[in-house]
Amino acid sequence: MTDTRPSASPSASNADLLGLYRTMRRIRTFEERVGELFVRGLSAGSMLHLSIGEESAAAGVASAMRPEDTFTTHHRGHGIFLARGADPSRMMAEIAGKETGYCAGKGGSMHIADMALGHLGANAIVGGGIPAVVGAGLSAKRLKTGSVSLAFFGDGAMGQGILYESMNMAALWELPVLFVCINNQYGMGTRVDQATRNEAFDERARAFGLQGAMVDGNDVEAVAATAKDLVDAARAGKPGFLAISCYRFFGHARMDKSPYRAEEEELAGRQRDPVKIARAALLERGLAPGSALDALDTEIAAEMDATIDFAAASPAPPLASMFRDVFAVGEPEPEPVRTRLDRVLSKEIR
Amino acid sequence: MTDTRPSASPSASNADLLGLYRTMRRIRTFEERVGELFVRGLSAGSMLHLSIGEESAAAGVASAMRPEDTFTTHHRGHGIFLARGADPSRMMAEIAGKETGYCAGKGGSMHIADMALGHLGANAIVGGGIPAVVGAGLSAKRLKTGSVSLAFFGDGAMGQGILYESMNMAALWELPVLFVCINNQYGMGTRVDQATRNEAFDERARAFGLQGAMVDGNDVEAVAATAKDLVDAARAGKPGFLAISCYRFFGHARMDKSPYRAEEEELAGRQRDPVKIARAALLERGLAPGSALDALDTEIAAEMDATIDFAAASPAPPLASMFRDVFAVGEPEPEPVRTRLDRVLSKEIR
Amino acid sequence: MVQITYRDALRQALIDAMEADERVVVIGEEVGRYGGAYGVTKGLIDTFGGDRLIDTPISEPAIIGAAVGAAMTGLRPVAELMYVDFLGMTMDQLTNQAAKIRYMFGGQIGVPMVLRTQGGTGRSAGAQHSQSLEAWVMHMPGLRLVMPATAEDAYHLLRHALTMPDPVVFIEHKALYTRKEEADLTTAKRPWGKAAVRREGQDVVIVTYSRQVHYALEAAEALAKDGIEATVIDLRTLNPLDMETVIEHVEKIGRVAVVSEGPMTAGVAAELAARITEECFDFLHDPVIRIAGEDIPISVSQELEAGSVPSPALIGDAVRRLLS
Amino acid sequence: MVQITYRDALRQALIDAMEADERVVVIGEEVGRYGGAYGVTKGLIDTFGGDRLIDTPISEPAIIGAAVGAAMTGLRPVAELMYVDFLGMTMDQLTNQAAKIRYMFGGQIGVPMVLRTQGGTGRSAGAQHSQSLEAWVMHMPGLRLVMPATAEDAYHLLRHALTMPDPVVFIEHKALYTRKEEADLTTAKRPWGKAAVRREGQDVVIVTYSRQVHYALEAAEALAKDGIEATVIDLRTLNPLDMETVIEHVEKIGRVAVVSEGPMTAGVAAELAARITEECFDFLHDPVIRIAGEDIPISVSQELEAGSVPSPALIGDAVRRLLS
Ligand SMILES: Cc1ncc(C[n+]2csc(CCOP(=O)(O)OP(=O)(O)O)c2C)c(N)n1
Ligand SMILES: Cc1ncc(C[n+]2csc(CCOP(=O)(O)OP(=O)(O)O)c2C)c(N)n1
Ligand SMILES: [Mg+2]
Ligand SMILES: [Mg+2]
Repeated sequence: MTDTRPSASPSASNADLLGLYRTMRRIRTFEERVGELFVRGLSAGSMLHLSIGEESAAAGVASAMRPEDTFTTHHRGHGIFLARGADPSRMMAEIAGKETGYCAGKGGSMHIADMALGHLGANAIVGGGIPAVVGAGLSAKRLKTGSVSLAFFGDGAMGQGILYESMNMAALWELPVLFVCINNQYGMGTRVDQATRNEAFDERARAFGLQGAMVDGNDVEAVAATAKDLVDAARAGKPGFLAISCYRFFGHARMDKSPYRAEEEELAGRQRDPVKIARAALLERGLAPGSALDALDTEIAAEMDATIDFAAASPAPPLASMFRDVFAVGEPEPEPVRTRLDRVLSKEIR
Repeated sequence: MTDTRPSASPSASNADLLGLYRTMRRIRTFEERVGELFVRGLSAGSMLHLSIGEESAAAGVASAMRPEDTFTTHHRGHGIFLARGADPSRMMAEIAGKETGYCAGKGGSMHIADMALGHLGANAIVGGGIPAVVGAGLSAKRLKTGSVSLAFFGDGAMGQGILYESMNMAALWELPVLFVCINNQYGMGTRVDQATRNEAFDERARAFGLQGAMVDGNDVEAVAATAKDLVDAARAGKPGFLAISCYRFFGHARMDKSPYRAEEEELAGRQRDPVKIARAALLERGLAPGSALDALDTEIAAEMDATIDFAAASPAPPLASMFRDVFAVGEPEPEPVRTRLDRVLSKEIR
Repeated sequence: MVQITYRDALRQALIDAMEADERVVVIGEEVGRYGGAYGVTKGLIDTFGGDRLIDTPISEPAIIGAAVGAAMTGLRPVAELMYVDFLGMTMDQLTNQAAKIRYMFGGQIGVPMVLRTQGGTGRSAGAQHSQSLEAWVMHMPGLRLVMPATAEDAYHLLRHALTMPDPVVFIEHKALYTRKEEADLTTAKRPWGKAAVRREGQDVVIVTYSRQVHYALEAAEALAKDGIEATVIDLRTLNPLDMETVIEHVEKIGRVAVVSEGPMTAGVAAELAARITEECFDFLHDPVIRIAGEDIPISVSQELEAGSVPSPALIGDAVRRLLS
Repeated sequence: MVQITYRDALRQALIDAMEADERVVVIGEEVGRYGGAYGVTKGLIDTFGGDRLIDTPISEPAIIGAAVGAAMTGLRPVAELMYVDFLGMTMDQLTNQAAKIRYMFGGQIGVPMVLRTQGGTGRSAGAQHSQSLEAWVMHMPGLRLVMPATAEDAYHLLRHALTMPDPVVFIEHKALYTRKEEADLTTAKRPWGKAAVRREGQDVVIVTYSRQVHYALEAAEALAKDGIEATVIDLRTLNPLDMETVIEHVEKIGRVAVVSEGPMTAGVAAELAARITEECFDFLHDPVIRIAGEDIPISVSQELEAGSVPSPALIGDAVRRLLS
C-alpha cells in the first residue's frame, strides 16, 4: 500500500514552496466548500469526489506545465483544474448545475472542461480521458505547438486496458505525453492491493518503453521536481508515466462513509497531509511567518466562501438550452419530443 | 525483431521429439491442404490464416496440457487445435462451411471450437478470446477441476487492452491460467517493432505479477519444456505468460502476398522452420531413420488429402438451420423475416 | 406477501439463487466488501464469501469476458456493471462473444450468464451515468433483455434469468431501488416473457417498461380524473417480447402510446411502434405515438435532466392530445 | 464524369481532402504501409507520409480515443476501424466521449472526426466480421451517420464529412468496393442530408440505404416486368435523416417498404417504419413493411450468410405481396 521507492530529490527552489502551498490550500478550501454546497442541498446530485489529501499531485504537476500544455482529468479533478488556474466560482456554479458554470450546467463536477486553460475535460468514465492525450500528442507533434498533454487518473484506472493501449502508442510514436496516476490507495472501497498483485505501477510503464517514476505525495516539492523532469522529457519526445502516492481522506463520493476501512487507517492516512506538511516546512525553513500563512488562509477562505454565494445566486440553465450543443451552432437542433408529438397529432385528419 | 533472451533449457526427453515432429508435420500438411481448399474454390471465403511456421508453438504448448485443460485461440488457430487432437476432417469441413464441420458450417476457420477437447473457441476478434480464460480459471478454482486454461493469441493482441486487464486479474486471483503469445513478427502488414517500442513482452507480464518467459520457436523441445514449467506453475496457482517467437511464412490471409516485406527477409524467416529443424534433429540424434520419417510424412499426406475429399463431399447446412442455435434448444427460434412478412401481409383485411 | 424495496427484492433473489445453486457467483466492481454501488449485494459477502462475491479491478471489458469464460466452464456468473453507461466498453465481449458463441459454435455450448446493471436518469449523474441503452441490447441477436418495474418482478425475473441457458442482460432503474411495494416472492410467479397489464381502461393503451411504468400509471390516474381510462402494459422483458398481450389490448382499443426513457431515434419505442403497427394496422385509429427520451445527452442540471425524459405530465398531455 | 469504383472514389476523396486541408490525418490499423485492409488508402502513404497515414497497433479503443483528442486539438482525424464489427470495443470512446463532449462541456468545443469503417455481408467472413451495426450509432445523440451506396456519393459524402464540426460515423459496405460506376466528382454535388430518388414509380416506395439500394433497384427492375413500378429512395445519410423526401413520395403513393441489412429488431428499419407511420399515417393504405436482416448472427457458410439478409428476391416478393 505504501510507496517504497525513494522519491526523486527535489530540484525546485525553496522559493516555490509558498506558491505550492497557496495552490494546495486553495484546493483544500475549495473542496471543503464543495462539501458544504452538498450539505446545503445546492449541488447537482451527490456524485462529488473531493481531492482532499491529493493536493500535492495537482499543485506539483501543474507547476511543471506550461500555458500551452493540455490535459484531461478523472472524476476527482477539481484540484488539478484549480491548480491550473481555474475560476473557482465558475467551477462551483458548474458543480451546482448552474448556467454560469464552466459548462453551462450540463457537465457538472465530473465533466468540467475549459479549452482556454487547455483542460480537455474531466471524465466520469474511469480511464475515459486517457487516450485523448495520445491524440493531443499527435496534434502537438504535427502542428508543432510545443505542448505536452497530460492525462490525470486514479489508481483505479490502472485496471483499464485503454491505459496500456495509450501508453504503448505514446511510446511507439514518441509523443509529448505524460500519464499521471494519482494513487490515493483506493478505488471506491477497493484498496489498491485488492486490485492488483504489483503496485509498482512504473514498471508497467517501463515495460511499454516509457519513462516511469513514482513519487511520494507527502512532499509537494518532490512531486513538482519529478513532474518537471518528466514534463520536460515528454516535450522532448520522451513520454512518461508518474505515479504519485497519497491518501484519500474521505469517502469516495458524498454518500460514502468508508465503512470498508478502519478508523486507525484513516487517521494514519490523514497524517499524510501534504498541506500541513508544506506549511510546517515553510515555518521550519523560515520561508514565511505563521501570521502571513494565517492571513493567506483567511484570504483563501473568503475567496472560496464567495464561490458558494455565486453558485447559489446563479440561475438554473433555461430548459430550451437542453437542445443546444448536441451539434455545432448552425446545425439544426434535435427536434423536441413535444414538438414532434404536436406535429404528428395535429396532422391527423380524422 | 528477434528474441535475444536465452530460451529455457529443454527438460523434455529426446523420446518426445518424434511425437512433436509428427504433430508439427500434421499441422504443416493440414495447412497446406487448407491452401488447396481455397485455391479449389471450396473454402468458405478467403479469411483463412495459416499457421505455417508456427507449428512448434502449437505442438510444444499442447504437449504440456492435460486432457482436462481448456483453451481459446485466435484467428490463426488451426495448428493449436490439431495439436490438441482435433479431427482434421471435421476441421476442413468447417473451413469449407459445411454441415459436417465442427460448428455445422456456422463458424468457419475463425470460429472453430470443440467442448469435448476443451477448445472454448477460436476468435476473429484480436484479443477477443483472452478474458474467457480468466473465467475458465475462476471455474477451475471454484469447481476444483484441476484444469489450467490457456489463451493463445498473436503479437498483434499485445496491442489490446483487454489482455492487460486479464493478466492483472489472473495474477490478482492466482488463477490457473497461461497466456501464450505466438509472436510471428507480424500483425497483418505491421512488423512487431512497428507496433511497440519494447518487444520484451514478458516484462509486461511480470509488471502485472505474472510469471513471464520468452522462448525461441525454432526449438520445439524448448517450447515444450518452457510450456510445461509454466502450465505446471499455473496449475499450482502461479499464472504465467509465454511468448514464442517464430515467423509467419506466408501472407496474413489468403489474399495477402506480403508486399510489405522483402523477399530476403521472407527467405531468412522461412529458414526458421521448426518442422525442418526437428526433422534434422531426429536424424542427427539417430532417433528415427529418414525412411521412417518419409513414411510418416506420406501417411500424414494421405490423411490430410482425405480431409479435402470429406469437406468437398459434405453437404452445405440446410437453410433452416440458420434459425437454430441463436438460443438454446427448447427456446423459441427467432421468427424469420419471411414468416413475419407473410403473417403481417395476410392480416390485412382491405 | 411482504413489503419490500426493489433493491431488497433483488438482493433476496441473489441470496435465494446462490443458496439454491452453488454455481452462482457474482463478479464485478465493489460487489463484495462494498456491497454494490447501489447496495444490492450488501452483506452477501458475509454469507457467501469472497469466492462467490468477486470484487474486481475496474476492468469492464474483462469482467464481461471473464463471465463468458466462467459461464462456458460450469459457473453461473452474475456480472455486474455498475452503470449501464459502461456497456460501451463491453459491447465487444457482450455481443461478439456472449451473444454469438452458441451460434458460431453450432450449438455446442451456451453462455448462461446474467449481466446485471442499472440505468436511467434521476440522480443528476450526468451524461455518462444516466443513460438508457437497452436499444443496443435489444438489437443484438442472442441476448435476452429484462427491465423490471416492480420489486416483485425484480425478484422473479432475476431468479428466472439465473435459470436461463443463454446470456441475459438485466437492467435495473436507479430511481427504483428505494421503491417499496407489496410483493409475493413465492416461486410460483412466472413473469418471464409475459407482459403485465398494470391497469385496464378502454380508451388508450400505454405500452412501456421499467420506471416509465410508474410514470404511465401516474399519468393514467390523472387522465382518469378527466374521464380517460388507460390500459397500461408493463413489458417486463424486451426479449422475449410478449406481443400477444399487447396485440390483444391494442386490437380492442385502437389507440396506442409507447413510452421509453431511452433516446427516441432508433430506440425501443421505434421497435414497439413498428411492431404494433405491423400487427394491428387495421385496428389503429391513429398512428402509434412514441413518447421517449430526447435525442440529446443527459445534463447534470436537475432541470435539464428531468426535462429530457418522459414524465407523467408529458405522457398525460400526449395521450390527451391523441384522444382529442 | 468518370468511371470509378466505390473504393477509388473513397480514396480520391481522402486524397483531395488531405490536399485541401493539412490537418486531415488518417489513423488506424494497416492504413499506411498496407494501404487498408480493403485497399481504400492504398498508396496514400507515398504521397502524404507516415505522419498523416498513421499505422497503429491493434488497439481500437485507443484509436478512437486518440482521434477524439486529436480532433479537439486541431487535427481532423479520419479514424479507420477495419470492420464495423469492432465498434463494440470502441463504443465507450465513440458514444461517451466523441458524441457527448460538445454537449457536456456546454458547447465549448466539438470533435470534428470521421470514423470510417465498413460492414455488411458478402465475404463469408462470419459472425464477427459481417455485421451491420448502424442502428447502435443512429440511436446515439451527437453522432452523424453516413452510409453511401454509390461511388459518387461515397466521394462527396466523405468530402463533406471532413468539413463537419461534429463526429461522423461513415460506414462503407464491403460488397460495394469493386462496384464501378459513372460518377461526377466535381465539388458542386451536395448529397449530405438529402435522400436520392434512384427510381420513380407510382405503386410503392422502397426506402433504403447502402448496398440494399442496389438490391432494391434490382427488385424494382424485376417488378417492372410484372407491371409494378417502384420508387426507390436512397437515404445516403441516416443522421441527418431526410424525412422530407420520404414523406413527399409516401404521401403520393401510400405503400411503403423499408429495407435494411441490419437485424430487424430495434434496427434502422424500425425507426424508418415508425417515423413514416407517424408522419404519413393518413396516407398509408397498408402498414409500412420492414424487410431487414434476420435476428440471428451471420454464418460463414455462403448459403446461410446470403439467406440471412434481404435479397432482391425477398424485396420483390414482399412488395408483390404488399400490392396484391
Ligand atoms: C469505467 C468506469 N467504471 C466504474 C466506474 C465507477 N467508479 C467511479 S470512480 C471509481 C473508483 C475510481 O478509483 P480511482 O481511479 O482510484 O480514482 P479515485 O476515485 O480514487 O480518485 C469507480 C469504480 C466509472 N465511473 N467508470
Ligand atoms: C479487434 C480486431 N482488430 C483488428 C482485426 C483485423 N485483424 C485480423 S488479424 C490481424 C492481425 C493480428 O496479428 P497477430 O495478433 O500478430 O496474429 P497473426 O495474424 O500474426 O497470427 C488484424 C489486424 C481483428 N480481427 N480484430
Ligand atoms: Mg484511487
Ligand atoms: Mg502476428
